[in-house]
Amino acid sequence: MSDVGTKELRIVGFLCNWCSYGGADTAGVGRFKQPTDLRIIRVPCSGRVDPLFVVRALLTGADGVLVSGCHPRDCHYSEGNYYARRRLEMLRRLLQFMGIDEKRFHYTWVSASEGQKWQQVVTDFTKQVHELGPLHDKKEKAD
Amino acid sequence: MAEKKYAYYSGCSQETSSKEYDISLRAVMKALDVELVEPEGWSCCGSTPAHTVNHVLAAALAARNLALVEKMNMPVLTTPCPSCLTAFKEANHRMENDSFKKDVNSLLDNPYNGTVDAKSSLQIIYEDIGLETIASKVKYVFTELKVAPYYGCIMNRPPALAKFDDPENPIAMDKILSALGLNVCDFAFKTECCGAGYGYTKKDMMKELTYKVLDMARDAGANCIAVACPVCQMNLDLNQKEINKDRGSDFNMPVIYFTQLMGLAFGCSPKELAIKKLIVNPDKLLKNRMLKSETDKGQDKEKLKASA
Amino acid sequence: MADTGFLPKEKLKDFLEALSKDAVVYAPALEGDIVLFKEYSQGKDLYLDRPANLGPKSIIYPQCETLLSFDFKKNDPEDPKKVDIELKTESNFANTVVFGCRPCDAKGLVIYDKVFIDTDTADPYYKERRDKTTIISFACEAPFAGCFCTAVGGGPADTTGSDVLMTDVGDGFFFEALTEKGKAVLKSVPMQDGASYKEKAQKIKSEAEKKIRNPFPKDATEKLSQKLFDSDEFWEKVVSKCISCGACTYLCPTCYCFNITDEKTKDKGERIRTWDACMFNHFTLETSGHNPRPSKLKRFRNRVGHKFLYYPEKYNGVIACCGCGRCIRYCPASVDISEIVGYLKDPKQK
Amino acid sequence: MSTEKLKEIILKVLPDVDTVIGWQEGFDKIHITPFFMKSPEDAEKAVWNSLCVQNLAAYLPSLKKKTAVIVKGCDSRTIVQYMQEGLIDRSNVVIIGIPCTGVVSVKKVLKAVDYQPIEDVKFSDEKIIIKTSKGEKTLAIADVCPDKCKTCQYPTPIVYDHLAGDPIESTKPAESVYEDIKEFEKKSLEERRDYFKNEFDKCIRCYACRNACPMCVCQDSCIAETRDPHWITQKLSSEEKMMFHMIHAVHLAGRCVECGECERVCPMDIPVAKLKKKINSEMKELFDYVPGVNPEDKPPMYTFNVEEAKIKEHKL
Amino acid sequence: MRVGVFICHCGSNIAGTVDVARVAAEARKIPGVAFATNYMYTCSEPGQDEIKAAIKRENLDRIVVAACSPRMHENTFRKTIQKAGLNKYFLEMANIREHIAWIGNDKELNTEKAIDAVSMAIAKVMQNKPLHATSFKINKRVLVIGGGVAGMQAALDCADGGLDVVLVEKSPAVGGIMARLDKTFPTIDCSICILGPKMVDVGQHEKIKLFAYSEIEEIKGYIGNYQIKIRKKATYVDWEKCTGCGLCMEKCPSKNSYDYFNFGVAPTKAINIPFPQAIPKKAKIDPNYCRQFLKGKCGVCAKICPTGAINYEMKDEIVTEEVGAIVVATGYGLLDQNILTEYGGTRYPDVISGIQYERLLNASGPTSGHIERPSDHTEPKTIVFVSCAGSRDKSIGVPYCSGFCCMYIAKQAILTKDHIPDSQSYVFYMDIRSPGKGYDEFTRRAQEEYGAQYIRGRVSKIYPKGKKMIVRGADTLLGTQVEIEADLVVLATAAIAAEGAAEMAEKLHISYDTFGFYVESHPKLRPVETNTSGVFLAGACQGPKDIPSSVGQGSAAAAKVLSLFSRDMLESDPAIAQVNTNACVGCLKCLKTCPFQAIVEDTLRSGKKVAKVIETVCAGCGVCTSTCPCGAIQLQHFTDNQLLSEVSAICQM
Repeated sequence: MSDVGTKELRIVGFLCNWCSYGGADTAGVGRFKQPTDLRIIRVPCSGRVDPLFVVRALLTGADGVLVSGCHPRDCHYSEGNYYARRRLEMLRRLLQFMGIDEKRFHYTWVSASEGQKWQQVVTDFTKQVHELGPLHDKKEKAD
Repeated sequence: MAEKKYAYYSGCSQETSSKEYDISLRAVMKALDVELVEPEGWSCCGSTPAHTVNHVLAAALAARNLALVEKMNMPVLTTPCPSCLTAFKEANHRMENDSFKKDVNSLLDNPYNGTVDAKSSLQIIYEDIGLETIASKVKYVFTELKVAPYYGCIMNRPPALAKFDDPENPIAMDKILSALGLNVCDFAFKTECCGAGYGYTKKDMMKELTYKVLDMARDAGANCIAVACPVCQMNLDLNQKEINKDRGSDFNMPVIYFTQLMGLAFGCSPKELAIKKLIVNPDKLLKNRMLKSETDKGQDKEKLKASA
Repeated sequence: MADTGFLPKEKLKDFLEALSKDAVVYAPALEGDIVLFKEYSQGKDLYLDRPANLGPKSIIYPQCETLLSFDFKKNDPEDPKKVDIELKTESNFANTVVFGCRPCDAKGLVIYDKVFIDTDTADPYYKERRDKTTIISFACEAPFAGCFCTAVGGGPADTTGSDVLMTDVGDGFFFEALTEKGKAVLKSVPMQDGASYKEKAQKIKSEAEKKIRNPFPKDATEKLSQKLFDSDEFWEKVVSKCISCGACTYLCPTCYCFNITDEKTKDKGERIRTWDACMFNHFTLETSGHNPRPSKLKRFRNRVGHKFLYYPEKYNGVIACCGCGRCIRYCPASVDISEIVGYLKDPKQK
Repeated sequence: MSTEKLKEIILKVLPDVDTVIGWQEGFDKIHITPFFMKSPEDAEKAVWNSLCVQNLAAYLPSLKKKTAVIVKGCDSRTIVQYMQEGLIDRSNVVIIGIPCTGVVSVKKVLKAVDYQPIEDVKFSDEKIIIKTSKGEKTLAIADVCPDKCKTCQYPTPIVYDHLAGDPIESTKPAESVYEDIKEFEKKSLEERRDYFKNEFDKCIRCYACRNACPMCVCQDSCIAETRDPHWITQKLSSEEKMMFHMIHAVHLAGRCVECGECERVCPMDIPVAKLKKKINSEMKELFDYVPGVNPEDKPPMYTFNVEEAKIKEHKL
Repeated sequence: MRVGVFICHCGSNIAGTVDVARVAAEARKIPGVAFATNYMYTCSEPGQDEIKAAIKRENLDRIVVAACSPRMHENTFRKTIQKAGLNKYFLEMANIREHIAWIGNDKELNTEKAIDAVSMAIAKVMQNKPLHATSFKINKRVLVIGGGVAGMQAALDCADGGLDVVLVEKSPAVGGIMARLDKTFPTIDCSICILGPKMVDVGQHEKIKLFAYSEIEEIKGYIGNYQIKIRKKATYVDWEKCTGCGLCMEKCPSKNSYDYFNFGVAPTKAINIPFPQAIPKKAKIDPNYCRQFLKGKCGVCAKICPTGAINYEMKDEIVTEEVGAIVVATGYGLLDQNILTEYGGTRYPDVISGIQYERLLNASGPTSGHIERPSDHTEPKTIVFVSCAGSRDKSIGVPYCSGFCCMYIAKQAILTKDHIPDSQSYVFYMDIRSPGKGYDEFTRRAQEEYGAQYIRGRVSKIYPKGKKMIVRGADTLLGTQVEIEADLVVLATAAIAAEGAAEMAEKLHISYDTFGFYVESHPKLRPVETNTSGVFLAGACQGPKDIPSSVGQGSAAAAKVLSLFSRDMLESDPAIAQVNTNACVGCLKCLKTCPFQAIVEDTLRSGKKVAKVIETVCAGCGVCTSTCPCGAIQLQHFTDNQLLSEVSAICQM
């Protein structure tokens, strides 16, 4: 059972090392409780997140994907999140078109100091995905 | 065909106590080739005590009128009264919230979709018509007048809602009056409270505040005050005698709508502008007028002198 | 009489339903605007008006098949270094009937048989499916765009590779069993006696044969011009327009090239065999980075060479082309292999 | 526009180039095939009619020698996009433009004549007359044109060195271009998902769509076939097929010139271009960008604005 | 592959809510894992020893540590495995503390999540490749941008440490804001008297190359090797020849030039030396006011200059300097008073800003230290100081405290009393913020010894009444409205980011906050570093600061540079992009999107056009990798396959 009340769903998060991963750390240090569904993959920059990672995850078992980077103007690499913003916005619209609810995909900006915001993002997004339920008819885990 | 066309909401004051504002505004707009269209069946704007009691009801009163304008397919509603203006702007703002909008529309026969922008007539004249056009229409310059432009407390406030001019030091009326060729005083109390809010409940306080505004205008070297709000006008105009009695002062300062001043400059007759309705009689100040062409000559001469 | 039979047209569905009691039946069906072989189920519409876009090859030689699957098992929790790999092969291919393919499609399977079965090391996956499948072909009355079966030794009513041949004789279908498997099929369902239709069918078939175009002499002994075959200039001329895709090979009933890859997840995986195409750059790309067939000219030459030179050399003059015309029909650039072979057989033509 | 005028131009440019890419008759009367002309004799065989469907500009990046290419209005967008992305040396290319009122979808024509072998094809006014063994059939070109022609905005090439004919203006309203996308979006989420699953399930991964795509610059390096990176397996599952088409769509984001080749060449009749067209409609909406129209433009995925006027932060 | 997995208890931090033993047991089941254990404190010395021992004993070749955030201990463990002979990039960490143990209470769910996190790390580490840093030489010269007190301190400390320093100052003289102050709090030291010697040192130090009246045009390169283009703005005076005699300034007939140094308190000449102690003490012409430039005739200065230094034809000049590190000390700016319309903006001459008042107090200022009203040059008797004039005001976008105003207002109140003994000062304040040695005592002295009236409340309006300015405000302690008739009003205008701060940040590739102040690497532990290695911060460009803090940061930044330059070679991070030239199709989309211009076009011997990464410039963001359609350019350590393996470790249908 997920903290959200139903069976845990699979949510994949791509977090940039400098801001959002740090924000998730800050949330942890502050002991800000969050639903447990999210699995985090660390990337150097949200600009590293090829939209196809999101597609791959959603096609192979994820029920939701979250991408989070530094706020615009705050990118550690100056410009990475600007590219991310364009690509991920394009993807969001494309997913909805091909029949994957855009609510299963969220991209946002969380800085290393925004532990509370991170808690909010994870809580809200997890809730949102749970409202939609599983994306795939998954086989039960063998064990 | 008029060059510009606006939906026009005069408001209750302009129907009654400050008819001269409405009359002069219509005269000026006519001179400026602007058509004002009144929405059929307009009603109270809601700037009554309603908004201190119930936001939804207050907004519904305003939205009913805005919906009428929406039905006329007109994007902008203009009103001379800052109080009405605030009511409309606030309704628009609150109705950006969907659930609030739903509540309001549930009270209305015809729902309002939030597509009508409300602007003060001052803003329309300043921004849409522009100083150049105004100056080009000027026939007479009243040389005697030294005007303190008085905007009142809500014409530009709150700034996030009003989105027009500076909330502390507005200049639109200053510029318009200057374009009329008038002598405009640097007036520090442009947005000071005139006290009208306490007109009935705390008369002494009202008189104190009114006195300050009049006093400051006199200090600034003004011999009349230009206003854009019917309540300010009434308050400043009506109470001078009583203040003189209390304080031993001798105010006799005409409080004139800026639209009346515009009309006079454009060559409208005092009757067309209902000048007579003012309490403090401005006739003495209006005696001396010059044809604008002559003042221009004078200026040219001065310019010549300066360059030589 | 079990060797021939006749069915009125309206009985065809009953026939298929009877067949599908004992076997999985694949029959052509319309899918949007294209024709594909689909598993037949009750009440489903058939579509026999033209050959399927993709023939039945994928039923017997699937585009992707799992050769084996493997599990990494750590049975001793104390010794993580000890890993047992469990291999599994699964076979659950049921008895199958392919209904309504064209004679050229059936002929294609014979080309495969030589490679996958008639060798010292038969391919058990292919063999099992081939053995369990009965082919009921449907003779063509007239050619379709690009067809040239007669030029490569086939024909609109060629029986090679089929177990049963079916001919449209107007008011119904005439069936001929060609093999034991075919006889068994015809036996399994009630059918009218077909003897009276034999002659009519024969006439239809031979008329059809005359309508087929002959882009090059049918005589298989006519050699390709080696000189022209070796000339880069020739290939550049004829295949510059090729876009190097795999449409021709994947649709081809005689192309059988494949790739084998291992796909592994955390603790299990599969070895899969998938179609590959000699038109792809990767096909001959070596680990070193060297590619012996680096350009589409070389790759296309190989394709023609394989079908008309190398395969015949190895298999007794049999041409590895059934003339179905799909590679021509569906080529994005309308490259015409029959025209190219025609040039090679008769260089003067050029 | 007469074929004669075109031949004149071909003969004129031929001495300056290695090859002129045009069209000639194909294996039957309905199939026109690309034609790499090297000699004046070749030029004699060149044809131009409504069956000249292929986007010949797609051959350009793979050719090293100076080449002339015949392009329709739609095809010219390919060249403009190549220029934007620096994929061709413009000085190495001679563009022969043809104003075009619309071509014919061979698939639609064949369907209209029940896939009978075509014996002859004739043109008359805006019509195409098809002769099969079952007789003659006259079709209005407008009824059998590819969807792209129905909303064509660029009947005259955007760039050209020679123009074989008089320029013509588009008569199609600009807002019609993405109407089909809007229409499709009226379907429910589930309907759309099922639609794409069913369509992509037909895919045999022959890569004709990719190889015909003028903007698929990777070609032999396409990640659909590599192990490093290993984005996708060779399995035949719906997910892998969908993944491949998503790769194609995402890589074409802001670059697809809507030539429709991917869809035309698909032997399985899959509406491959739909995803790309959707992205294009969004590029227009988000960045007011249309691919292959202005050589000075920057493809939107390779640039950014610090403030994006149309991208709002999304609330959860 | 033999992966070793170490699950850390972190005392009870992790073990309290994660079943670490079960995580280790599950890890053992994963193919490729040769060893898995759990340990109390993995980061402790014995914990690290355990890893090293296990690597030897079990012959491990990759390591996964499941513990705290890699932002905390990744480097620790990299060093650990390096000591045991493994390449340090054969380490992956699973963050099971901050991302799991600390944010969920359900032990069962946490354990499942930790198993997934470990599985992902194992999947990734098996894809990891050994990476090797390359080293490169450092150019041991440093660029200091800004010649205020922070920049001068940094420059002097670096120069004294033996480094060549390039100091670029955009105004004609160094000294910054501090040179304009009259006295400093809380000691009432004469500001220029203590700063002057430093300015002279800067001017004379043989290791400091000073570019005054110059701006940074362009910055290229990377830590250790920057190329800087400096624009030397035209002064129209040849500074080689100018002796600073001041004759030109005396004779110049254009008397109404805006005096930047004095913040416009009084006009100056079109040709001027900004102030008597200026370093360099050179004249410069302001072409906006010079008659020669405006009317094309005058030439007085040219005629009179004894050394013939005047050159009306002078043009801006671009010079290039090469350095290895950059100290940014560009200081701050002051809020434009015009924004404060409730205080009349700048309409009332007798409402001035604090810095203008500072110039009125200053003996070398335009009034020679006599306090007088700008309107009528009379001596004011009642002076009102308004603190937080813009500061802590969200509505104008300055929600922060400017920090030093409370102190300088107290100082100005004290000095006012000194200058005009019969004067009365009033101070409107929101809170008195005086944390600092001797600071609070100082503000008390202003009240208690110098009689300044402190009124807690904000001023709502300032307007003229006759010759007086009426200051209307609230006294929140008395709960009443007050109006004070003042002769002079001084506004403590908010400190804001320096003009052009954002553009400078973009040139430097450093980040800045919403207000334009530069962002340090870590607010507590790396206060003078930026996230761009090689670029350091000093002073108020990072946020409002008083003098001692600015000086402290100047020295700190200098120490950072000196420690950086104590090495001869630097190691580049090998986790950067790499091109597979076989796969690269030369479309060069990566070149278009690289934020660092680290990718160039290259031609192979075969004639094939490909992309090439300049290793030392690449910062490792990976934008190129997600741009490349054919996966030919891969960010090492975060390759497509590495990230895909993580995805597939958790996404299996």
